Amino acid sequence: MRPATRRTVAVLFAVAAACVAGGAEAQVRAKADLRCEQASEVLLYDCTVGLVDSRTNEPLTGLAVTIGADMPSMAGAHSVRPVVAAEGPAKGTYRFRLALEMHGDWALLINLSGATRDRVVKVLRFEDGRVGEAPPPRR
Amino acid sequence: MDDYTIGVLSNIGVVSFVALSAYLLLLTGEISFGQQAFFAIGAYAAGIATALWGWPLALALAWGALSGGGAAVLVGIPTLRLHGLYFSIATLAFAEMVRILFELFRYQVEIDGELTGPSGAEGFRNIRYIFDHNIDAVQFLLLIYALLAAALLGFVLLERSRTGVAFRMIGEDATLAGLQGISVARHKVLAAGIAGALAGVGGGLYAHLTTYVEPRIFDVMLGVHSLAYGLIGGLGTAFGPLLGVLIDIGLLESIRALAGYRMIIFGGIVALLLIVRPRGLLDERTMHGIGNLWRRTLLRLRRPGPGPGPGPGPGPGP
Amino acid sequence: MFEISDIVAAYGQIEALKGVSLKVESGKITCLLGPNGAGKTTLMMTIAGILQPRRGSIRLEGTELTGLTPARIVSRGVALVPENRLVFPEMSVRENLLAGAYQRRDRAGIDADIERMYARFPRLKERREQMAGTLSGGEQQMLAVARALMSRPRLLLMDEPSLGLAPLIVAEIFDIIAELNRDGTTIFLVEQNAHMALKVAHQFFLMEQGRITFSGTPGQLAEDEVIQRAYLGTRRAAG
Amino acid sequence: MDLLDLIDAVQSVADGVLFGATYSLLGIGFTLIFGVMHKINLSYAAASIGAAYASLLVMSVVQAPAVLAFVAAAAAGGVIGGLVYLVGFRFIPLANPLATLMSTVGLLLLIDEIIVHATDGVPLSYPALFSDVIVQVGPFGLRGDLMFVFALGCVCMVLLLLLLYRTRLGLATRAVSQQPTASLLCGISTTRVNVLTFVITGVVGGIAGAMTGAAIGMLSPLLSLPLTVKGLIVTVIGGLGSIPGAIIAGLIVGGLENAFQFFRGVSERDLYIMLLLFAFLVFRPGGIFAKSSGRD
Repeated sequence: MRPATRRTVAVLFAVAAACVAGGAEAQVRAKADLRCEQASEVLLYDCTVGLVDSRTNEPLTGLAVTIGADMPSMAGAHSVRPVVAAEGPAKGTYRFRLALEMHGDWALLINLSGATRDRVVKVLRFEDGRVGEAPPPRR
Repeated sequence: MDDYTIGVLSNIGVVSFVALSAYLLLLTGEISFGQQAFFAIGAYAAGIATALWGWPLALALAWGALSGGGAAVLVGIPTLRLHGLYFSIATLAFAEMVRILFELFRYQVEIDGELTGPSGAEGFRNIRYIFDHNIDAVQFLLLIYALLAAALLGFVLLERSRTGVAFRMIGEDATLAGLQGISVARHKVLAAGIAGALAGVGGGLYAHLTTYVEPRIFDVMLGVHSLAYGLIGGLGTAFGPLLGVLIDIGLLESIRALAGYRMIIFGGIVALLLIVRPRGLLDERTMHGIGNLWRRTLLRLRRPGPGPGPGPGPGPGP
Repeated sequence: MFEISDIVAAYGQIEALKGVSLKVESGKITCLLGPNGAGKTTLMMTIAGILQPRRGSIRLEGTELTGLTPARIVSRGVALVPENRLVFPEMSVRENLLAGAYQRRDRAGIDADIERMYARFPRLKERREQMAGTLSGGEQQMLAVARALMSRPRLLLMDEPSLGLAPLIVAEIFDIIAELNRDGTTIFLVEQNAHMALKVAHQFFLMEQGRITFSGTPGQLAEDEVIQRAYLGTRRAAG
Repeated sequence: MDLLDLIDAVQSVADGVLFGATYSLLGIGFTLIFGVMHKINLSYAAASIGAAYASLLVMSVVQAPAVLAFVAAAAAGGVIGGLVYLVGFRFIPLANPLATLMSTVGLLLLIDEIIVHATDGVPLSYPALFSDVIVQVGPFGLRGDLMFVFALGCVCMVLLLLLLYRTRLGLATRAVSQQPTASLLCGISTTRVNVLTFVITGVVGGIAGAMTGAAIGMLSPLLSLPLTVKGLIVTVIGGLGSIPGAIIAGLIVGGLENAFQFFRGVSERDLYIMLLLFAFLVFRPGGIFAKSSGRD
């Protein structure tokens, strides 16, 4: 077996073991408070996300935060290349700029890594000049 | 690999399962617009298993496959008598029913002080298995591709088996296959079941990959795309649908210049490619050609005789 | 004069017609005999322009017909009564006749011709508002003939007009064929029922496996021993 | 259920039946193309919405009364219909059932995406006619805009039936749908009939698209998928290839949709519609007017 293959197999075993083992300790969960508003251009949005520990409400600082965006009604399509958020002035806040491809409902995947690994999903409706909670879809 | 590449590759892997699922039914001659339903069922079932019941992932994925396959068999039986267009529309109707049912489906349990579980149209968040068990993105990617490789291996074995031949015969002409002594009904339900299970595994992986699913993800668009993958990539081999996914998500999605125009190009490709290659890029004839070339090459390698070997035969047509 | 020379037609790899040549004289009834699968229907479909030949030529009074669309061929004066009649089942008898006259624009002439058809086929007149699908086999055959005549063909092609019909009806159909011919229509028909054909046709061709293997008059046909055995066989011996 | 509820229910169903005229038109479009070519054109509803969008474009350039939107939508629908035939059918091997089905799916995506790009996915408002009129019939109020939509739908259907049963083109269309080979032998050009069928159904679809826009008050690319599904339902329930079936089924689906919505809420509405479709496919695939041997 070549080393690469061996490594792959090893990782697979690790994953499989983890899968079977189950019940690891509960980790810190993040709670996010996301606000976006339209920037200077159409389809460009400036957002701020405030992250806190969901149990203690302590701000989560010093994390690497990236944000991906996806349109739920078109899974896999229209996904925007993830952007990296910069830590803002207030504790536990991160700021980033989103360039979307179209108006509508977007699921923002807020990925945290560093001391806490987590992902928070927020679905927002982006319209021209307005960003709000996405109402439940209706046809 | 950066996060984006890993994400795209993971997406390709997961979507390949639905594409394979639709492809299997295409082999038996039926066009299903509803494989996304079993993808959805697998996603919800596996997600519930880990997030709410605390099952290990392997078991949850198996449960997702079982749910998808079981549901597919249950729908397969009443739709067995339907052919062609009628079957396609019935699968569409079923998939839409499933999607709406998930919009109505609420099943939440308090876990770690938070309500977790499917919540109707708002979706099902916090399928946190990969975070709780510290599985990073690359590891999960490997898991996806390991399972995909297993599925492909299964396809290769299937296509060589009696069952696989029976599937293709039914696809060519069900009546004739029936006259040859093949139990058409049983094989069709079997194909539907395997296809459902494949989509179910894909769904389970998807739910744990994104950690979040909602009914809208599983609308007709997904089904239509998974069908298109087989048709673009080719119906000659199980690698056909994979090629289709690769072209769509890999090529069109990743080329920045095409951003946003991907669906236009994809739609155009689907419409235009079918004029030239109605059975896709890797169709049966091409695969036959590749197979011949491969065998000839093997033969030449195995008998490296002195002097010039047999002249190069005519290559496979494009 | 209607002339077919060296027609080759194929379905994929299989050649159904392997170089067919024959001549149909104007004003006569010519009959093409042959076993199932000989390529008779293929020949008819090729003449009508539904199938395109690989090579060869089909000429009516010196005008080339190959390569023309079926519509053009109809307007050049060739009409085919297809095998199994193929009437429009959900259309009335009258509408079927109107469809037959699709290439014509003379409203008055069409109406007059419809009346003429009703006169010739009184059964059709009785059922003119009835859906063609509800007619009996014989009535459908008459409708198919009348529909073809609506285009005022110089050459009428008929593919197995007696197929699946009761003997009495078959006799009636052949009476009509003779009558049409007396009125000046050239007729080229494919038939399995050699006995009936012998009574009306002036010229015979025999086709086997995509080739013409015999041509001659009814007298020559009746004397040819091989043909006798194959097509007239026991019945003639018995009668 | 007391009387007021009953009145509300009847009112709601009546509104649904009026709007159902849109579904009827779409169903006719699907069914006509199926009748002539034995193919389903899945891009049909998307093209219809596309035509309605095109009419908005025309209206934004020309200052004209709102009625013109319908004319423009009809014209645009005809053009798009012709294009759909050219791209999705003309050169595709028709013997392969997969190919045309998928090519129309490709066109569905294409049209949808063009709309999304042209409008950034923002719903646009559509001019409604007679929206301020309400005719009181006893306890019921009939909305002017819906009645207009219904009346327009009926006019279209009557014109279409006249076209099919009273003209030379209609004769040719029916001939091709019943017996393609015999049609050729009669000198009918099937290609020409096919093209014209696409153009005519396109015109009908354009009007249906405009009607949808007028009844809802806005247009969105998100409409095309549900409308495709509704069109298919109407076509199947009415019986593939049956025009009277499509008309009746359209009105029934429109009425039922509102009835389900009234009694079970908006989120469950489509579930029952789909269940109905599924049940029809399994137990009565020939549609409501099927003969005893309605299966293909």
